[in-house]
Amino acid sequence: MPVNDFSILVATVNGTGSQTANLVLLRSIFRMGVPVGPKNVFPSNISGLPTWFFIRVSKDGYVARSGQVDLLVCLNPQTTARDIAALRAGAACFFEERLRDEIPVRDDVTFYPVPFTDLVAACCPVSRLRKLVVNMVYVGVVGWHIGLDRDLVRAEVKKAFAAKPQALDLNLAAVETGWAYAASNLPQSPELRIERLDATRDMIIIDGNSATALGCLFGGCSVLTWYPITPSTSLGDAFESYAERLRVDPESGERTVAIVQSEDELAEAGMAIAAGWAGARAMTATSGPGLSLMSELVGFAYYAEIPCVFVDVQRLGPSTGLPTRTAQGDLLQVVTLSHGDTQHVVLLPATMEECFAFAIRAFDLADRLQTPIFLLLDLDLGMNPWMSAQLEYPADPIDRGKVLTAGDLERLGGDWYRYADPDRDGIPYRTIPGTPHRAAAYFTRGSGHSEAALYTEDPRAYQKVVDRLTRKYETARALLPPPEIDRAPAARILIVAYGSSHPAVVEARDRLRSRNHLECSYCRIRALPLSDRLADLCAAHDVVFVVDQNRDGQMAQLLAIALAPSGCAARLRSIRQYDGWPLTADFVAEAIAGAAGSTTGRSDHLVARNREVEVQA
Amino acid sequence: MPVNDFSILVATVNGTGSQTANLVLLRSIFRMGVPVGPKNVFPSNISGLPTWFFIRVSKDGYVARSGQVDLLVCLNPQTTARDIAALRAGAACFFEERLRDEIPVRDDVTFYPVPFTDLVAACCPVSRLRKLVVNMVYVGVVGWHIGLDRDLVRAEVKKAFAAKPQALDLNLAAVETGWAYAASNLPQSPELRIERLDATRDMIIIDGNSATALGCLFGGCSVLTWYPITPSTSLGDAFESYAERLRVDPESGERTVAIVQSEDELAEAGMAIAAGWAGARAMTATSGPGLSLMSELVGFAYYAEIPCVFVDVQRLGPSTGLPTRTAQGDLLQVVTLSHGDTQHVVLLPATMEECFAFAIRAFDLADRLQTPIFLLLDLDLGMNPWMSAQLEYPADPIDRGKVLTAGDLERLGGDWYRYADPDRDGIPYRTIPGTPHRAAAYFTRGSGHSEAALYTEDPRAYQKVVDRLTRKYETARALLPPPEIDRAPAARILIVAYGSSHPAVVEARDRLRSRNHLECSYCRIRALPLSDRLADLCAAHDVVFVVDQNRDGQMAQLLAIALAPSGCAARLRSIRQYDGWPLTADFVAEAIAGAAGSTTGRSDHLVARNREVEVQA
Amino acid sequence: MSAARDPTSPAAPGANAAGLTRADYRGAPSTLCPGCGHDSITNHLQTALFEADISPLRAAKFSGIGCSSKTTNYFMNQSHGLNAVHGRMPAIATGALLANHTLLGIGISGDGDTASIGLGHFVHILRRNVKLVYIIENNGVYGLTKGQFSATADLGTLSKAGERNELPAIDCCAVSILMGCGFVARSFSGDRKQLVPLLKAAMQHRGTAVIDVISPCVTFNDHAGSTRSYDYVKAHDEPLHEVGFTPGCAAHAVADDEGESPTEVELPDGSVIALRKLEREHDPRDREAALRLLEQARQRGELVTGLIYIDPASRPFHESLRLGATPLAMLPDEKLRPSREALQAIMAELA
Amino acid sequence: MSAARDPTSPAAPGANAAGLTRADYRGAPSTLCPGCGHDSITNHLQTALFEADISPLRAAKFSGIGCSSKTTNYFMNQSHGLNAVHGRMPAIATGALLANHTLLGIGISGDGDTASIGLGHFVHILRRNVKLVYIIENNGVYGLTKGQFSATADLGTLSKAGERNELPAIDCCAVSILMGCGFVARSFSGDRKQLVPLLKAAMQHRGTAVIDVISPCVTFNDHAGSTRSYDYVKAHDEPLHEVGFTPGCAAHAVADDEGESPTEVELPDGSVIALRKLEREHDPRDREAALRLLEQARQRGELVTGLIYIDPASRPFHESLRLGATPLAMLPDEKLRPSREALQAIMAELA
Ligand SMILES: Cc1ncc(C[n+]2csc(CCOP(=O)(O)OP(=O)(O)O)c2C)c(N)n1
Ligand SMILES: Cc1ncc(C[n+]2csc(CCOP(=O)(O)OP(=O)(O)O)c2C)c(N)n1
Ligand code: SF4
Ligand code: SF4
Ligand SMILES: [Mg+2]
Ligand SMILES: [Mg+2]
Repeated sequence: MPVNDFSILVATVNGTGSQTANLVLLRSIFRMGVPVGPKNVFPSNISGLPTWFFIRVSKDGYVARSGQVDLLVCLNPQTTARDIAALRAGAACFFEERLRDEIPVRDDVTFYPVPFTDLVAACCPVSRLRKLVVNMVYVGVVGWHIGLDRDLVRAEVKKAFAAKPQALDLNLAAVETGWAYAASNLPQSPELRIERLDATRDMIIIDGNSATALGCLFGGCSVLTWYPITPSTSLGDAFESYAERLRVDPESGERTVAIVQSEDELAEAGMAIAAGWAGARAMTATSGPGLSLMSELVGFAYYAEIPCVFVDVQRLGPSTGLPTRTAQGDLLQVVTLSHGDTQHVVLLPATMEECFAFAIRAFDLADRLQTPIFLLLDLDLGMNPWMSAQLEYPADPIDRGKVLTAGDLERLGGDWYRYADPDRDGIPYRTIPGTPHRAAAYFTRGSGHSEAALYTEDPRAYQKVVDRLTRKYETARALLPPPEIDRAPAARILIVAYGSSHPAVVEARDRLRSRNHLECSYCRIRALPLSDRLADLCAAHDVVFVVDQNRDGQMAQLLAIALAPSGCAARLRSIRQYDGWPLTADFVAEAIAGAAGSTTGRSDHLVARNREVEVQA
Repeated sequence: MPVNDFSILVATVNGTGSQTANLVLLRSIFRMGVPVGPKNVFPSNISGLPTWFFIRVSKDGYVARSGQVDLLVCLNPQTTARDIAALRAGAACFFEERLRDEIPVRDDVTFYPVPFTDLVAACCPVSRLRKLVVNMVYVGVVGWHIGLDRDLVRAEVKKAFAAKPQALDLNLAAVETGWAYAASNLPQSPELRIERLDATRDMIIIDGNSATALGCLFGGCSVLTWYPITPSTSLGDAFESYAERLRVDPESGERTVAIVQSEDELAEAGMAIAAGWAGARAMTATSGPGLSLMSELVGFAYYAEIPCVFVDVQRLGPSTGLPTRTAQGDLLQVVTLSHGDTQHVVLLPATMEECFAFAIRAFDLADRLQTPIFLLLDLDLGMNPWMSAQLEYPADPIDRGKVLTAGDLERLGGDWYRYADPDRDGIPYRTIPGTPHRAAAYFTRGSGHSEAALYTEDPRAYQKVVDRLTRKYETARALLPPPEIDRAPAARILIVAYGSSHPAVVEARDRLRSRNHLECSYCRIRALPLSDRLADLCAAHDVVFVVDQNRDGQMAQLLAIALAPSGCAARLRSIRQYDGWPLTADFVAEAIAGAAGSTTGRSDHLVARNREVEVQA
Repeated sequence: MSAARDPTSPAAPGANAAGLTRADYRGAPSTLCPGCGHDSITNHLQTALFEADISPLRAAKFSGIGCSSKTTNYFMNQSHGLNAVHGRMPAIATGALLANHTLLGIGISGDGDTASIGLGHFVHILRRNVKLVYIIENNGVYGLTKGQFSATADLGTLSKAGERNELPAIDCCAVSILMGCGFVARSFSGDRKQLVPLLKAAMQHRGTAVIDVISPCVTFNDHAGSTRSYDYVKAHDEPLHEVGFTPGCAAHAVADDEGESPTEVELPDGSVIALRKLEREHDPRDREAALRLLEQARQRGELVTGLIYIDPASRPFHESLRLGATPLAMLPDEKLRPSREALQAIMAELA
Repeated sequence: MSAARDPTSPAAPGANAAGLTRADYRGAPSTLCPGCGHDSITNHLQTALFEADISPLRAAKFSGIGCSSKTTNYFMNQSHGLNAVHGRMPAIATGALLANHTLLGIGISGDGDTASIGLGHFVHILRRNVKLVYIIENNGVYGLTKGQFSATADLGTLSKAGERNELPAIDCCAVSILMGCGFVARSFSGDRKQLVPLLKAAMQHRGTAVIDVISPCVTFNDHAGSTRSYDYVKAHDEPLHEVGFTPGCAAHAVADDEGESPTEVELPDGSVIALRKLEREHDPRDREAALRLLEQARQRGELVTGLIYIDPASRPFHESLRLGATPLAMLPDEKLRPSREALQAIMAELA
């Protein structure tokens, strides 16, 4: 019974403003108390290429991409054939009546021709605007068809156009026109129906870039440097607009945050790092290509021990790749970013709440550990809207870490070493430039330095500092969000995943349990360096499936390193999806069921299927 | 009996021109048929800081740094105390007579005061030059003391000043002055003596940067782009001066090679890659910081499949670190350099012959595999002089790989796809710009592309290309220099090492055999991706010691990944030296003897000692 | 790979001296926004290439990342194209043209690509004087990332959302002159009459030829308050002269019956650029005057277009490097690998 | 960390208004070559800082990599110093001064650091007009990597090994003016009389103040045939004027009894730069004239030194960003974290 359990796809051309309409549709369903899992798949140009908006409706709260389409709004002639071919048998398809001849025949699909062009002409006198307004027509058509509450839809249109009141009436009229047309000419769906539930109470809809930007602002970020790059640009945009609201003195107009669009990513990283050095809570946001450009400076910040937060919203592919598709391909790069021996702390949020909370935590960790902290999102997490519990105000106060004030220095009689380890936790003390004490200053350099922050080429003095950095990395391990572990009783299989793979894994576990009678434990990694608890956990299972959204099984490789001493690295199996589309539960469940099905009981006989292969260098 | 078996240290201040004198001393011993292992340890400024030149004399041909000094030429007041303290009991020390009061007393060292200042004043009338010329005085003194052949020394001075005849007489006179003074005032050494051997016949002395530069030129390199950076600068210098000789038409003055000092490493990489794209045999040389800056462009070359050779002469540390100290710290960085999924081919030469031969091979591999090839040297290999067999002229002709000419295209009827895999080896065909055929052109991009080299956002078309890249990497594995494996009969221990660690491991194995009665097999890795043979080899031993000149055991980490499926990753033990000084056999032998001594027979009880610890992420 | 017409087959009607028709200079269909200035430039470039009888097989196209940089895919698809990463076009072009200096290099970049992330490479290609037609498609914004100000946006110009640009603009023409560039022009995507001859002249220049083409972004920078909108540019465009270009030495491009005779600049290959003065006196051979012209235009808020500076004698990079006539990429193996004897001689010295 | 004298203790003999002696402005001992021009600059800088009564605790030093960049360690060791990576000094300084715009920022870079790898950042800090004294220690070579030509090496100058530089020089002063910099000077490491007042004036400037100091490299670029040798620079130095600097509004620095009265430029804080003309007429407030001056000097092979261009009214970056009086680095937690209510309001909107 697909009531409250189906998927809608709106297929359009980008640059036609369909996003607002899709969000109205999405939020209307959500406001009816029914869980939604939207995915926006869009092209890398400004207008004229195919774009797809999926809305998964799931009474059970599954929000991963479903891979199945039950209701298609077919408005892109370029992809019509493909879009229709991919429909589930029994699906419904709405299309522009005039293009009837171009619609491929499928007996198992119900086709609903709609005279979109005529309808929009009727309600929108300005022809230039019709391209935009037509989208609200399909909102009305679909809304009626699936049984949305008309008032809720109206309210969402009003909300969407709150800032553009001149456009409101036009769009409201378009919804009404579609609704009226459908009501008189089309049936309501017998099965693709939304019925009120109470599964979204107190929830919000937000995208990961906005949640992260909010986290940064509530984390006390005072300097953001950035350079535009998809998919991190919207993080900068969200930061900027929230900052305008949260960080401007309404009287003086003075800002408590500096936002700088830099000339490139090298400057971006340099500025943020130096701002951290000078005592700001500083951050930058980028994607893969930018991260590569920052490598040298990140190594500097690591070695000079400067707090700074780096957000990487990952996109697909090496090089420019597919900037508007998702991936988890920067993991290996990030964890040892820069030449020489470097080890970085990485946070891996998987939900909107974690985007927000980990962003806050990133600033505290940066100050506490005096090192770059990487927050790894991906396009799926960052740019798609997600249903979420409300973001919670941080319980702990801001932690500025080990900073010596003038008073502290006075008490110490000026006797301190910038790069020493008085607390035996690998973390040194620092001072902020401008501290009014004659002993406050030290000299920061990326070249060899001693504990006293003096230039050195002495092998022992050099090594003392880099060995302390190893110690600091151990301290970090304990400070980080631990893996979220859900052990299934008597399970022989462990699934390890992270980041945006989470919803697909949650659903796949349920599916494996119900359909394949396979119980799987689940370990969601939330930070690097990896927790000490992983070795025991893996040892307690026969097979460990590691889910990666990259070609090379990057997390599986990191696990292979971490598990080497334990002797259970051979239990690792890598499951990888890397075509740029958000992960589906099908993919995960089939890979595991396939591999587990072929097992004879001995874990080393598990053979990788499909896109999963053995772990290798 | 230390005849032909001891170590000399010349301790001076840099910027005083002692390098020429040291080379004369070195080459004179070498010309007497006695093996030498020189190490130059110098500071990161232009003048005024301590510099040490070690000459290990070893009748057995051990050329690793010995860590022990038997004869000290003590000319640097800044380090006198330390240098003398570090002498072996029974050592000899030559020092400036005037500084007698500053020499610390040691009863077990024979001190020879020498009036260097007076001697040089006597033979060098121009006082400005004395700082330089005094070095030749100690050559004379030491030469006499250890029993060098005076004519050989004279000949080496002549050779050193062949290009500066005006300076020759002065320097010859200085040697004679030192020699004469020593002959009349000092004893010849009773034991630190050079006696003629026949162990260096047909050998040469060269540094790795020069050997590599020669390899590049004989490998057919036609474009070198570079940006100065220690320790790769001298590679560019050597290339330039050999090119001046080998690649200029004597009549027209026309060059068959372009050498460009770029504005930075980004341009350096961009130019070299594009030159490779356009059909040149192109390369660039840099060190860690430059490599970091090249990350983005390297990913482009990987994904767009452009041949190009990258030489990385590694130096110590993250960030600027210690630019004049050695390390193997860029390994992890290089193998997946750039964001997204990338996998690179890396060559790891360990000898001068390999520097030369691998450089040649790098160009063939780049063209054959159409991908960046990394040649990893380090400062020890690159900048120190090494004794070597003569470099051999390449046996195979140049391989330009899969290039379609206009004739080929005609035959194919213009029907080809740039990124397809007709030969099923993962390697596509390419054409060179300017090929006179209407079907030659294709469009190269770092964004998503199909086999036909067309822009694509299609998940399958995208994935087809990146999956082929994985296949290509497998092909590469088979084309690369295999590991050099020396299995000791019945050995339970395997040592794995690479690059400049080689001589120390060779010596350590002999020492372990003779002193500790420990037989060790040895596997020297010469390329990445790792050979398939490693799993079996490791499985055939109880413990695998991996020697890394970096803090994080980077090769051990790569082995942990490669061995994961085999289940023997737990046998890995990491031995790491990372203070910037060339590796000694002592360090390796002690680490292994210590760990092996504490073993109870079960490999997992081997406890890491000293600077070696368990492999971890 | 492409199934395009064989240029060696008998000339089609309307063919040029290379035996090609205008259609042979086309590329893939554009994916830019309808009305984008960049598409007009592509169009004029096709015209110029056709009229200049360029053989696509002897040309190569270079670009960075941006809407502008995409356009190398939209013309002359019988030429190799190298669409690299953001900001590195000058380095990429330099490298490829080192390997083969006989190719006609056409580089296309955006104002973000050239004046922000790529500024260092832009300046250094000018110093080197690599023979390349360097077209900046200048819209004052980052089009592809949705309209942020670029470094060539004028001080005080307004974004679509109404924000004011607080930073001064980089004038790529002034920078070019300062860096020793020997061919510096500014034009407007909408001015076919001016741009086509400038492009043809640039192809004949022996070093780097910079053409900074103002090219409105209809989606993000074509509103009131922007100094890069079509309306604003049309209102403030001050053409210096009518430009004519005659390849070889045949005839004058600007008809003679228009009175005052034009300034003529002869290029080393005998081509002639004829400049018929419009409003003001400007001798493009005078570097000091060219800098002054730009400085005064800046002060007045004018957009002078035309050939701003030319030094026909400038020496291209491949000559500074003393490369021979055969491109490095085409050298036979025996020129690439020195002899066995040469190696032996070196070994003897090192023994 | 340092055991230096407490500046808050009673003033020592010879102390300045900050209660410090000249010795309090020292740093670690230099490791540069004896005679290096950079050491002279360090020395003059110490003098200027001392004479200007700068409090080291309220200053910060920035540099890249190179012999020149090392020198931030050789003065004022009671100030924090940030010696970053090659070429990124402008970005680093910008970031630190974003965090705390009340610090006196002193940036030191080499000609390689600034005009090669760092050119993009150099240009963009000028556009932003970050309040920073930006000193280029210009020796025409890469000293620390042993003497390769830098991008400011003159066309035709010879290396120590006798090779000719084939590329034109970048004139950092001309670039600065073009990019809207409001304080552009050139000087010579050997000219204490000129450099010290220029440095003091630069410290009072409200935006980026560029001083391009010709600073011979005795080890690699002090030979005949080099245009950066001490001899050459002394022979070709054409000082524009005698420079005097008076902080606040007290008295005139250039004595009045020398005849013709000097050009005076008043800074917003009331300080006065007095310029007594030497050979030629030059008004440093005229941007067009300043560019012309440099272009003419280039043509004549002269090295004009002095204050080339000044715009005292220029607006610093932190004002463009509308930062308040309290540096961002010093904001209390309650200013950094918005309230619980603010978050609730946002949540309500997203519900
Ligand atoms: C290293 C890197 N940083 C950022 C980006 C994102 N990006 C793509 S295009 C572009 C700006 C393009 O602006 P411009 O060069 O002016 O071209 P236009 O689109 O305006 O024609 C940016 C920042 C990228 N692709 N690579
Ligand atoms: C990324 C990077 N590339 C190259 C180097 C090597 N390097 C050190 S200093 C220097 C040039 C310094 O020249 P300049 O800035 O003129 O300073 P000078 O030594 O002449 O004062 C170079 C290229 C480096 N440290 N980092
Ligand atoms: S966004 Fe602007 S620059 Fe890009 S294609 Fe559209 S109009 Fe052109
Ligand atoms: S090498 Fe040149 S720049 Fe460097 S310290 Fe020596 S003289 Fe100065
Ligand atoms: Mg643009
Ligand atoms: Mg310099």
